Amino acid sequence: MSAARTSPRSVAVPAPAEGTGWVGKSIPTKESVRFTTGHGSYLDDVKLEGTAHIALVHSPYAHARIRSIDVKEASAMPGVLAVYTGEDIRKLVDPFMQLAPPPADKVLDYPLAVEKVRFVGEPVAVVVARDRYLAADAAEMVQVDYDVLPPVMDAESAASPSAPILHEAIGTNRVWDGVYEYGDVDGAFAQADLVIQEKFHYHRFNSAPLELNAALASFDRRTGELTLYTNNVMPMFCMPLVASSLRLPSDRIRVIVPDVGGSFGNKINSFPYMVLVSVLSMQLGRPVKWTELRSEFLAAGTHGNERTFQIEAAVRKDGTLLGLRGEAFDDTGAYARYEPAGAVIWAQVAFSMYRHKNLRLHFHSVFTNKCPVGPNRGYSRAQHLFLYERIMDRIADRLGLDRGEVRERNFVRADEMPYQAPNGTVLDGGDYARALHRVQEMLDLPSLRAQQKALRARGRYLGVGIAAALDSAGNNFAQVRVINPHLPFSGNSESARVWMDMMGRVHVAMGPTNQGQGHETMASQIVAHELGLNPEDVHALPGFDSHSHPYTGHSGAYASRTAVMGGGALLGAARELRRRIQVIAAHLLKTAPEDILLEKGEARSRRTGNALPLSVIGGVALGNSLELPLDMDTNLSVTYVYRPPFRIPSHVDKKGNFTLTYSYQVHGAVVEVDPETGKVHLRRYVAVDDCGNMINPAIVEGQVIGAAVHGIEAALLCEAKYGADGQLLASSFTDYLCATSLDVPPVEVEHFITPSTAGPMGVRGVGEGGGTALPALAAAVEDALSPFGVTFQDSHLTPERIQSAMRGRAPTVPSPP
Amino acid sequence: MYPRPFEYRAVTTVDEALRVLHEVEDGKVLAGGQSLLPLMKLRLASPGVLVDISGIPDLSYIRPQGENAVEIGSLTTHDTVAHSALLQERCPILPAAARGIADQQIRNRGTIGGSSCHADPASDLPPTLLALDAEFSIVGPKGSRTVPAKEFFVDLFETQVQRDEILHHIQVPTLGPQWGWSYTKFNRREGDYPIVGVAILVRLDSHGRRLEEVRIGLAAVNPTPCRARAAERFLQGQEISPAILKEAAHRSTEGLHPGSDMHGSSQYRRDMVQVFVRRGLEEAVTRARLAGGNP
Amino acid sequence: MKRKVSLRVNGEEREGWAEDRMLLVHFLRDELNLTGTHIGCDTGHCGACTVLLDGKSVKSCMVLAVQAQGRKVETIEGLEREGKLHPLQEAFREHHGLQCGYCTPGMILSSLYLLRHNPSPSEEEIRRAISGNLCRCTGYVNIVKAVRAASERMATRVEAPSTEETG
Amino acid sequence: MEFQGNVEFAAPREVVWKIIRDPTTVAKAMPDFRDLVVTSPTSFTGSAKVGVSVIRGSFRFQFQIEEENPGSFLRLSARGRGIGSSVDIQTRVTLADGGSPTATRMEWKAEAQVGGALAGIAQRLLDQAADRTVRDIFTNLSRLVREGTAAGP
Repeated sequence: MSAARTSPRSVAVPAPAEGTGWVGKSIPTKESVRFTTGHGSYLDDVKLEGTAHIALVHSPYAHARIRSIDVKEASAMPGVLAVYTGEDIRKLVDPFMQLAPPPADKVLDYPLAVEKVRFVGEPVAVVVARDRYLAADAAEMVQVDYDVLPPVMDAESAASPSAPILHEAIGTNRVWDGVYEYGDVDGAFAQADLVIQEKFHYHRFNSAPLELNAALASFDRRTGELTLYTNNVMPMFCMPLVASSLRLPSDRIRVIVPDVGGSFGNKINSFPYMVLVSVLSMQLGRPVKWTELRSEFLAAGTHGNERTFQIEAAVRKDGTLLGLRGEAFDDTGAYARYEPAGAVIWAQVAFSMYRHKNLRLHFHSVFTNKCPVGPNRGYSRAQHLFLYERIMDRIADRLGLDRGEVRERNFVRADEMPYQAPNGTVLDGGDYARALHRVQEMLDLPSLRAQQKALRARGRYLGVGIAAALDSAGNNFAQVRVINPHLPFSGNSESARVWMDMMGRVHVAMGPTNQGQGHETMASQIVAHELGLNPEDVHALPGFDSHSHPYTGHSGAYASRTAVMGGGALLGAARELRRRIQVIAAHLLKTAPEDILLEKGEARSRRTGNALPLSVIGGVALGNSLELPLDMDTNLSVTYVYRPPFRIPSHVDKKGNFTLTYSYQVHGAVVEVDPETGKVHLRRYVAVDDCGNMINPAIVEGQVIGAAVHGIEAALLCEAKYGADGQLLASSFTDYLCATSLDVPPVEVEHFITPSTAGPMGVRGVGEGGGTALPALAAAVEDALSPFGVTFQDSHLTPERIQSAMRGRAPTVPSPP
Repeated sequence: MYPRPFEYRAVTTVDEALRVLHEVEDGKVLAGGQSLLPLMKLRLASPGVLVDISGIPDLSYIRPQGENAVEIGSLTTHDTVAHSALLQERCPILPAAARGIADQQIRNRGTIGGSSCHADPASDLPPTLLALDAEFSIVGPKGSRTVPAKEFFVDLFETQVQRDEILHHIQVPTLGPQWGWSYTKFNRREGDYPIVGVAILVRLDSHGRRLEEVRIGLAAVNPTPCRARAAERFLQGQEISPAILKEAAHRSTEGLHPGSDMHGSSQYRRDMVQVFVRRGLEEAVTRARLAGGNP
Repeated sequence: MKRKVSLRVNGEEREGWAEDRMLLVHFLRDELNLTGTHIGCDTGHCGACTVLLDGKSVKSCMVLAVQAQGRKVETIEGLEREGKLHPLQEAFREHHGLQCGYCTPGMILSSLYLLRHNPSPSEEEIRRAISGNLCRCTGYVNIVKAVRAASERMATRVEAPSTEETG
Repeated sequence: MEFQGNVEFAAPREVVWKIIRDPTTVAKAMPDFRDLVVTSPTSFTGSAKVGVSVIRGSFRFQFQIEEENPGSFLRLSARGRGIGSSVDIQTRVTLADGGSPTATRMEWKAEAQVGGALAGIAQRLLDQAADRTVRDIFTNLSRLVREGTAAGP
């Protein structure tokens, strides 16, 4: 299927079924009214009478045995309601279910450390007090005595049999370990003109949403119901974990997610804290609130997976990549909160955007004495894509070819779409080479090269780096069975409910939470589009509430899935409601349902022009129903579940459709590197993005820019760096350097629109392409410093790393004195 | 985070401040609070009594002292210093350094006196005041005294200002047309504490060829803000040349013991001192030549 | 021990009780229930808690509640007048200058401080003025656009005089 | 972080030994030391305010004499906890004959490890603050030995 060609920025929307087309319009978001006036309701804004607050006591050690915990003094402090240690909590809850196959499924993971601490910042005890200040005062007085153990600080050493063991119960630091093999890898290497060996490291960082994790639990002893407010963005996916740990049936737990101040995947790891406040509320009989501190988030929230690759690439001398083989070590931190999912999710992009057929990767997922990992603007994929982009650069450099040409030679071509990769994943459309060309045009590459040359003669070093990436969305949960065939989940689904009340007003609610992607706006646009309304006239329920919102076991806002999965559900529900309205209207207007057009809040007969406002339809159906035949369906509330046609991948050959859609992006960076200081000045940053049809292009653009900036800052500023002794060095915003308005240039974005051949409405997910910036910037810095012949293996480039790589090197083209 | 309990005492006159400081045992002066309050929130500092002097009206001013000096009240905010026309005319290095401090909100509250007394080795103003040979007027129970900058900064977070004293004002000189200056703050992210900070003042001969006087103040490379005395001595009286500036840069690391953190090792900081002393000297010389009509 | 703190918030006399150590941001949020002012860090870096104190932008997590005694505070809740959004609020909305909205109140107050002192700032000046406010979603591009648009709108339409403006 | 130094006293080794082996000497050398409790012949506890200038926190310390050779060698560990942090110091003190028959040369080495909030939040200042703190303690210790020896055995 060929790609639709549309000029950038012009938006092709699917033709509206009826009425005015709201899908595809950059309308201001509905949410922005409350957010600009200070009336957003984030978790800490939720106040319940009599709420107690908690403060956590954290481990200052990376690895230690807890010898004793003395809570006497803390318990006696004013305002303190209770102090619990990990041992106390262990008696009240069950350990969290583990996703790993044996033996790592025997890991005992509780809300507070039990017996041992395994990373700096791990909570070991909790104080519950009347207010936050008093809780903090008492937490300081909890005395914990430790026997310090040697920490294991990198995955490769942790995987070695002689390493100290974190979880003695399983006797190994391996979470999972296995080989993915596709094609004839050794055959590819036998044909190679050149074999490139490299080691790459993808560092730890997170996207640090501005609102911190938080949870508020209120247990009603009268009804036995727990109301759990959380800003976890896949609360119902967490529900089985939370309910089983609390030993509560799920019908006794109501989950409410108010406005969420950003997540970027970082907020799905908060379930231990959700369980903690819940059990405390159940014990104390009053609401209990936790609001995380920034230092807690940085140390014990979540980090993206840190990965080391030892890799070989088989290459033909024309730049064709024939195959890759090697090992990947994933440093997953101290507990496997969703791991080893990271050991398989990368396989959604196993071959990236490239046509080569042969890959063998031995994947090691390993415990270390660091913060547990989780998604960060995508889960496990940016790491793998980084590898590909750096390999493409290496191929070009080693063969003396242009880095862009090498990519083009290896890209899957537009006329091959939809393209099935050797592991069974299907790329659902796009023109990768054209996006690359467009980025080169936007950057005006020839003039950049001339400028580069002129500047070099003056001892200044300009460089350009271009990288490409896939942004997959709507994953198939069955992929986890590749690593653990017995896990009881598979597929993917999302639910939406659209309903009309007796005044003819239309409401919508869906499963995914809203953390800034404008879900209420997008839902209103789709529903308005289908029902011939103005989005202003569609009431989208804010946030998520398990009492009022529909959901499935996959519900949540993660994996770029809302536009694709939520969009599919919204579309299905809105269309079914439209059909029901048409049937009723047709009866009242004495015409056929197909003759009824919904437009401007009316149901109108195309034939006669007679019309009824929706309020009449709602009024009759719900309040005056004897006007309608008894066998006519007057239910104007439609819940629809959207399910993509997935199959269960085989755990034998590890092949299958791992995900539904693939957006793609090409990013270009222009940098100037100060060779004396190693500081990188980012001069320009451009991105071409293709996520298929866009429901609200301004929202898409915001996602693309925001993601790019997270990638830029990850490459240049943000690193969750640990010292050799296991201490987290970047433990506050003083050292964890989120980009300010002065650190990033205005990112320039253009959109291609190739409607997806897989997703509903031709849309693909978007928002996780930011990882593209890491290889783009590494490439740009190398390009700038190419006269010095320095290369970088790390995804994070500090001035000092660059400066020390430069030390003692002179440019090959000497600059004039 | 949440500070430990303390007693808050707001005072409205210098005398009242001194009286309260004298009375209480564990008192600490609160000026703008932009360094102290974060430390207290993190519970890395927990004074028993906070004596808030920010309400004293007559400590916030910038005024000429004759032709040759400017007096700056200790409660003058960084924002006021950054926008002072008088300082811009007479002592432009100081507004330049102040403009780079943190961000607008912090500059709106942080004060020159607070920053000086906090004596964070990585602050921007202390090395600048050192290079200016500023004078610090301190008032205490025994009256007032004036301390030259080179004696003011005693050790890590420690100055001549004793527990029962307050810094009243700072006097900086008017820089004549022979003077050139530069303030360079090198960091990974704008507004942060520098990896190294370099304040430079040079005075040229009337031809703009020879360095009559050089003063180099450094931040973030020693337990206190400090001067690169060896480089200064070396440059005095020298004819300006790239080789001389480079040699001076080399000598500017003499006696430095920078600490290491994740943004820069001790060695890296030493390297950066050399880079920015050289560049800062070039910039200052260019400025002096322009100002002196010898471009 | 708590003391009574009286202050003028968004033109209205308010009072509440605060321990000496209570931060202004907690006083606004917990005592006065003005939850539009947010908290995002421990160290004064994020700017989510920015308010205007006697007309000056400050981070309310680095001011004590007792220090606001008798003073004027402007928070995001005070910008809307008679049901009409302030030009900055309108511009942030129309130019998609926000996503999750968490930084937005602080960002708007820093921008308001800027525009009161510099009614037609350049892009560079806007970026400097908001550098003490982290936004984790937008990459700042649309925020800068919004502030510029608001400045243009305010130039043609005189801002309703603020009851709190101190110049 | 490692620190070391040496100092010579005009007193014989057994006199110096007796002073440095005494928990009260260690207590006096620590800043603002309080609540000394000798828990066994080789261990004692107490709290001290560690830090520089206004940046200072109260730590509860457990001291343990890990190894000793009377008159010549002492290995003392101090494990401190406070302000969400840990400070662990291993100290080795060696006494040798000094330049004269009645003089003693003391060499010390200290290895400090800081964990938790302090290690992260204050890392920019940690090297210098630790250096200053450890040196202050040994300066105090030397002064105490001098005072003790001056007072006579």
